[in-house]
Amino acid sequence: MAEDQTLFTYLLRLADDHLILSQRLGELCGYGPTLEEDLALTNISLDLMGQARALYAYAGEVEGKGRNEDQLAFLRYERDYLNALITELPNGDFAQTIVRQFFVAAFMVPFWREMERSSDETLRAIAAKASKEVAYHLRHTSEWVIRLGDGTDESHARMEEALDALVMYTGELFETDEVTEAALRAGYAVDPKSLAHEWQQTVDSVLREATLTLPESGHMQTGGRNGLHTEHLGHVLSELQYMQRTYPGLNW
Amino acid sequence: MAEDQTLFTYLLRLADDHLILSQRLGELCGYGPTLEEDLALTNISLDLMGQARALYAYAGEVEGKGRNEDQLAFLRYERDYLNALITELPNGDFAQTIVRQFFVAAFMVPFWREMERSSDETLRAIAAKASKEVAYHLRHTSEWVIRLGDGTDESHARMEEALDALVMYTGELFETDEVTEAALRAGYAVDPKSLAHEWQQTVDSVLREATLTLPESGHMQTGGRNGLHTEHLGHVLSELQYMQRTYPGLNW
Amino acid sequence: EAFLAAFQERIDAEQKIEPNDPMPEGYRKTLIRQISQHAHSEIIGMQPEGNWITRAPSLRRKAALLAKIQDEGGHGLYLYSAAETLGVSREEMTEQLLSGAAKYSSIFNYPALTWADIGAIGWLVDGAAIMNQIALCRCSYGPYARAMIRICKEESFHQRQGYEILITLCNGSDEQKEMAQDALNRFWWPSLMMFGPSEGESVHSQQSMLWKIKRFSNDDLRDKFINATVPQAEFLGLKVPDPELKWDEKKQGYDHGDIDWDEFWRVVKGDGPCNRERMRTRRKVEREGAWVREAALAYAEKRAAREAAARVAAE
Amino acid sequence: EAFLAAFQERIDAEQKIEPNDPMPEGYRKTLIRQISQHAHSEIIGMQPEGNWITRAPSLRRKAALLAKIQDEGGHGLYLYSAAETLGVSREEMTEQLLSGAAKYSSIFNYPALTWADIGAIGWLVDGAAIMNQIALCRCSYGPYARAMIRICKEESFHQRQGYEILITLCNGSDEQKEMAQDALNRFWWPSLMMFGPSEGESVHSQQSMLWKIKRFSNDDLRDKFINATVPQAEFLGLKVPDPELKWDEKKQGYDHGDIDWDEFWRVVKGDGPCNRERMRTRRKVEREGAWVREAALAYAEKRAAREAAARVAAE
Repeated sequence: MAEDQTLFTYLLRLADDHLILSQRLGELCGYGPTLEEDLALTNISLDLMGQARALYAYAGEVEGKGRNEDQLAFLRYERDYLNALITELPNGDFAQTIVRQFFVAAFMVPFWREMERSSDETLRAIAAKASKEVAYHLRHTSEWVIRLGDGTDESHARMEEALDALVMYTGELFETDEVTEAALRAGYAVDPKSLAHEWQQTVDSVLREATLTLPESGHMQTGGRNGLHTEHLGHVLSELQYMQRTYPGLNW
Repeated sequence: MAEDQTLFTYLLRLADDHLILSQRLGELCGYGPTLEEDLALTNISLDLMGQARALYAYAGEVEGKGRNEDQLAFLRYERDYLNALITELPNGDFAQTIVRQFFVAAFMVPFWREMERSSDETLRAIAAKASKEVAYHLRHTSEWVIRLGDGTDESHARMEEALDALVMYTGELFETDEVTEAALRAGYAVDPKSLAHEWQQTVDSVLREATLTLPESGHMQTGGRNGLHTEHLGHVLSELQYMQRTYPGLNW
Repeated sequence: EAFLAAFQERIDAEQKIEPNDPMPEGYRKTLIRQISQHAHSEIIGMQPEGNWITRAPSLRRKAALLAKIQDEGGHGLYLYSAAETLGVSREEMTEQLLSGAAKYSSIFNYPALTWADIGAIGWLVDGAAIMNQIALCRCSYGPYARAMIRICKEESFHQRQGYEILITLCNGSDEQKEMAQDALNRFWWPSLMMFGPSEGESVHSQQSMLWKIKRFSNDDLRDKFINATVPQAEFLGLKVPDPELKWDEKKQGYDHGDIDWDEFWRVVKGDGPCNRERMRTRRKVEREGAWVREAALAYAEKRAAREAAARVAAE
Repeated sequence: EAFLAAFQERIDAEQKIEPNDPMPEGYRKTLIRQISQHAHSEIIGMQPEGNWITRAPSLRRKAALLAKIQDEGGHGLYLYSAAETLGVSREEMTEQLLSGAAKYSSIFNYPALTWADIGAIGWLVDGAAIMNQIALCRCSYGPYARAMIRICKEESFHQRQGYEILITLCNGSDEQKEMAQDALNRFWWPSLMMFGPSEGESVHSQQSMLWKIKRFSNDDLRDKFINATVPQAEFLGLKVPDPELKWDEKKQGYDHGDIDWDEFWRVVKGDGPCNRERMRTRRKVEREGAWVREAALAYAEKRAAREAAARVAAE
């Protein structure tokens, strides 16, 4: 794989993670369990969207074929989206929404912190902004994990169910393959495996305070990085792409 | 409006009714409350799809621009779909699915029967087939209306809620406008107003047996015949059109 | 009576009334009704626009729409807080909304059917709201007036954004122009209705004027809106769907056709295209969020108890 | 012992065993397990294909897909009925499915990601199923054998339909061909796994053979499937994703590469891509349908009571 192609794929994976998770949170806008939380989730959705846009814009530049953020975000086939599976899972109940976001934020905090030392200037700049944002995402979702875990019997049970349903999608975040490895050799990437320990510590300590425990993970699901998704993604895309597909080539 | 254009619009409205309602029922395939009912609803969905296809094919012929059933069914904009609003409403719980289908079938039974006397041969042929099918739809849904209305307290309450939510979408079925009137003058159409009495009798007698009553209807919602829909239709279309929009101009 | 006269004197002197000031019960009630209705409108108003978040046609527009809806939620929050200063709780207000006892702006009972509607809602609906709100920035009740100042700033931003969506459409393809015209056709009259019917000699309205809760009549505000908006429509190259609309040189303003007040009252009374849907959605959200709110409360109580116990142990 | 010998004699004479015939407990249990597992597979198998109903790319394909899934539900019904003749109720079988005690074919734990997957499921999954089912048409248990005859007919129709979807794609655009190849890549190995691992000297399997519940070994059926399918792939111009696949002139059949039985066991044990999703969906359907089933039961009871009362009154 040529170096540019590696960087392009690396950026696209990261951009897709942010876009798809932002889209999922966007579905909830107006439907939060409290007005305050509605605003908070929308805030996170907006942060993720901002990160996605910066990453797509840069990916388009690297690719050098003149594709802009919208062409990259909206005009690919389902099998060409490279997001981690956890980002495309349905919102479920509020416990699932929170656990999904908590798992991702606990990964993104060290990820963006390490990315601030990337050899790539643009990635460093994106990381500097994202680091601050994602620190808030982690804080906010941790508080909810604790509240719900140590709240009522019902909220505790729902959190257990959410952890149980989602833990098998966390392994993928730490995977490497030839793209990541080439990116690491080039010096601009973060080694996800090196973040596993911190992720585990973050998760364990928050769950402990929440009187919850992380279920045995067993086999981890994977595939997103190669475009092998769950059956959910296609439905997400049918809405996401609706306007761009229906009215090709227009400005909005 | 030229005569052909009137017939085209008349057919399109009818075809869209059938397509959209079939699509809604299709969402339930595999998710029925019992296996037998799953098959029955899929059956109805299939009947409606068959009717839609015959109507689109004929509409394409009448239009004379070479559009086939798929181009008519998949490749129009949201504001160009002409189905009655009741056909696009979400499935809701099983009570709502049944009431929606019951209301429509109670209309379609006399509609197709009268259409068997249309001056238009193709419409007569479509009507002959549809009449038999829709008689089953009405019988089947009537039985459920009775069972659920006269079942448990919960099912009775759910039926009341469904009737209350849906009755305001029934008036549209009986509306006429310049298209219907021109079609009536041309001799191939059925006057929906002339079916209102029979519809009311059918509904009243089934509801009576179900220990239910039709709520006061008050203001009736309208708009579908002119492409003014509920917010639901756009989401239905984003799935319906997904493949045709994503891969334009291919055979499948 | 002396109290009422003194109160009126303060109002006439353009002094702001603050939460702890004495105030007539009617003044308090009028404000609670108006502010909570305004807050509810912000909350219900999130639904038609929310309908387009997942389908927004570009990332930039999607982000702007998310931010806009978030602002509306924020406005709801300020306004609920402003109402709370008058001695009503958010729970009570929510209960009134869900039971149908409290109203919200009828415009949100119209559906957002196409992307152009998102433009039209920003341009016309927020535009009409601003006309009302600018006047309210000088409302006699301090917390409301201050909330309005902040809200107005954001609303004008939204209005410009909505107008900009339509500019883009009107500079676009034929389908896009048609989509824009269609949105204007559907939202024009309901936007005019947002100002409410002519008040005539309504006692209610006169009292509001006297108390400086309201500073302009519905008709005056509507005329101001029309005068500001028609040239914007012309700039877009769109046709306002009112054949009787024409410029009156003498009054330096537009005359307009009759508004269908039957439609207005029908929608107010619950028979608009989306009234039931909006309330059903809101009730569903409340119902599904109940366990979360209970859990948060239970946790807060546990925590407070633990802290109290820790304090006792430390003593 | 005499009974067992007599039973075996009947089997060996190719007589069909019918519901009221005496049969060994092991025979009954094996059949119940196998038939109910088969029925569950039909029911769970509706899910991956159901995922494409709303998005099928043409009306003709949408109708065919609806009809196909409906057939699968119908097969589920016959099979549950066949199992019921052995003295197990549908409720018990459903309970076993939902609790995870009963299995279903692991192939349905793979997702249907593209439209080509609908073709591949018809061609490969139904194709593999038919290999098994044709053999079962001669199963010693009458009701099962007869259900299989009917099912086989419909399944071959489905298989041809699936293949025809792929013919269309392979005659289509580059994207369509790629989509077809991708589907074959993903469904090839899981389809081979559908026949189960080599039985070796499995006692269980030998007993089934002896009882003529099973008539061919897993490996034999798999080889038959491969021999039938590889030329079809070649006709489509698709490449079977097995670099070790080659024609063996001597045995007049294909040799194939090693099957990843670790993956097979992992998916059987619950860690496939969709196991949890499938069960969650099924449980949700059961839960949400509960009130309907209760109402139907309550109504049937009321009606029976009324009729009984009417009879009494008439006497």
